[in-house]
Amino acid sequence: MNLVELVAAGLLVCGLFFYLAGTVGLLRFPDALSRLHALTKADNLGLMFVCLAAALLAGSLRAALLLLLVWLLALFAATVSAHLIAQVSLRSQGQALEPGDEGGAGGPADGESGK
Amino acid sequence: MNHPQIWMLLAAGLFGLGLYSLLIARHLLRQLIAIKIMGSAVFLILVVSAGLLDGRLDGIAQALVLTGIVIAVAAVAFALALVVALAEQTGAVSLEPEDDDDDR
Amino acid sequence: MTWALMMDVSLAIGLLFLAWQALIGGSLLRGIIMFIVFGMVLAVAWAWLGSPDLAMAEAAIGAGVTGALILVAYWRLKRVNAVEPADPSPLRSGVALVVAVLGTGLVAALGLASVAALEGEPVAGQLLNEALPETGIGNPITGVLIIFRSLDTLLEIAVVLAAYVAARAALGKRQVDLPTPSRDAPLMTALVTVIAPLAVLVAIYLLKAGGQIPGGAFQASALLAALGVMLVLAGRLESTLAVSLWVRLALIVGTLVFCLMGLGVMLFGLPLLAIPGTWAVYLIEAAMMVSIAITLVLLFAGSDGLKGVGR
Amino acid sequence: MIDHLLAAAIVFLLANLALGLWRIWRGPTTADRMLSALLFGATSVAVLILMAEWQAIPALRIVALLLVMLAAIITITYAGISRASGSSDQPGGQQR
Repeated sequence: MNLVELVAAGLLVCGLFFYLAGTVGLLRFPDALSRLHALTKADNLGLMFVCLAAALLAGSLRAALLLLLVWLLALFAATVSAHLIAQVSLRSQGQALEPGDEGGAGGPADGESGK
Repeated sequence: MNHPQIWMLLAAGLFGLGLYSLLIARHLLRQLIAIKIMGSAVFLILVVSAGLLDGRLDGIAQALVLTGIVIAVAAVAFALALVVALAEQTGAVSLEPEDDDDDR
Repeated sequence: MTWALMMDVSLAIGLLFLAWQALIGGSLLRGIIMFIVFGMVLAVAWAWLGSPDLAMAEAAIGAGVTGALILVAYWRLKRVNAVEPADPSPLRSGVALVVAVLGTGLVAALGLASVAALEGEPVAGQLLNEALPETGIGNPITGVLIIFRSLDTLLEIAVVLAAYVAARAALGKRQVDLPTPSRDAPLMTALVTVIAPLAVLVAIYLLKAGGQIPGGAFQASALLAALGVMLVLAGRLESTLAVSLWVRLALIVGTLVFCLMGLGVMLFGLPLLAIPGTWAVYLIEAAMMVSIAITLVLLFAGSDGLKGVGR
Repeated sequence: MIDHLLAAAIVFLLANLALGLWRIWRGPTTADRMLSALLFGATSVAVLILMAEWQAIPALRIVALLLVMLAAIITITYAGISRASGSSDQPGGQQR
């Protein structure tokens, strides 16, 4: 195992650690907003380390740029997604906006929290 | 794909699950998802049964499945249009009468 | 236990679990989300099986566009307050279980038998690999789609077009509403500004690269269709009933170019649907990409046309 | 050596996904389920990137790029639906 591979391995392990942290947050945190917070941040950091490791292993500028693009896009998409999901979550925390919307559909029962 | 048997068993399992759900589900959307999953099982069988050539998947099977994926989405869109039209005109999302369950 | 076996087993178990969750029990919305996740994992499975082409198509169409279609249909059904059907009777479940078990057994037996029968190299694939270098196309899948099985592909885009016509007929001449509410979300504009040009760029790259490496018209159109769906949902494209000549032309250009090319070569003494050169492959692929993408977006929007919306 | 590490990392990420499944299964709100779809997007991307190195198939990087866009599209659709229908969650979907 040469030096580059060693560095890549280290980065990879870092990345996996952040993925694990994100999942632990997803499972353990008490409400949707904190879970959102844990997941979107930790996972994107993990993805950065994974991309760095893969770019080192690939060893070509072209691949590295593509991986950079993937990471930036993921970061961006996660930002917007987190924002939208937070909006949805906040809204459903308050009162139901249009009560008429629910009952008739026969209760697809999204919130079977008792399950 | 070192173990094609595993993928064949997976395809059989997906097919069986889809078939079961297709038969018992009454909501048309659920039945549609069941058909889609059965379709995925068929795609898996098609690709895996074609075998490997120099360690790569058979190009012909891949091309057929690629065609199949695109046709499947068009068919799903058409089916959804029918479901929505049905619901708007009759208020039902099932093809069966509401009252008599046990007559078939 | 090797890594490869572990990958096979974990992907298989994951897919079975997701399919089970998508189909049986729970609320319908949860089932739909599980089905979308199933599509994502299936894309990873295709990648693992060694087919980037199928992984691309599955990610963009199998999970993305199909998922968005089913979610929007669910929303429309909720809006018309459709009556949800009751649970099936136990008798029926029993019969279905027997049928499903028999079906599973039959498929498993056939599948395992076909794997066991795979002794030598696949003949068709062998022939394909021998014939491919003459065509100047390096990607065997593009070769099959456009050159060797061109009639299949032609009929396939005709089927997609027919599905659009049929869906329009089913919904009638009226505006179908879409959930397009996230237009004022502050970050949405930024997302669209970044993703839209990038998606077009990647689609063109896929189209061009598809001659030699994984990629091609179907994958490119899948990506463009997914982009179109996003633009509709972000409120950047609005469905309209006004018929535009350009949209109509874009709908049929794939079929049209394919047919004209297929017939035109007969004037030069070539057989029906022969491909005169690699330029023709790229021409047909480009036309197909435009047609399939616009057809899928219009199927999603349930409309006759699309118009851009200013900010 | 590095091949083994890559393979182990991929299997680890898949196991990570399996844990995330629990949250979709459990809910309790639909937002949680979408959150897990986000997790699936982020993790599958990493799996594909690592697989591109392990199996030496560079095209898988493009697949990863497509998957990133796809996850964003699904979230936008979902957010649109739950917003346009007022509340997608039943009253029971409120959290503590």
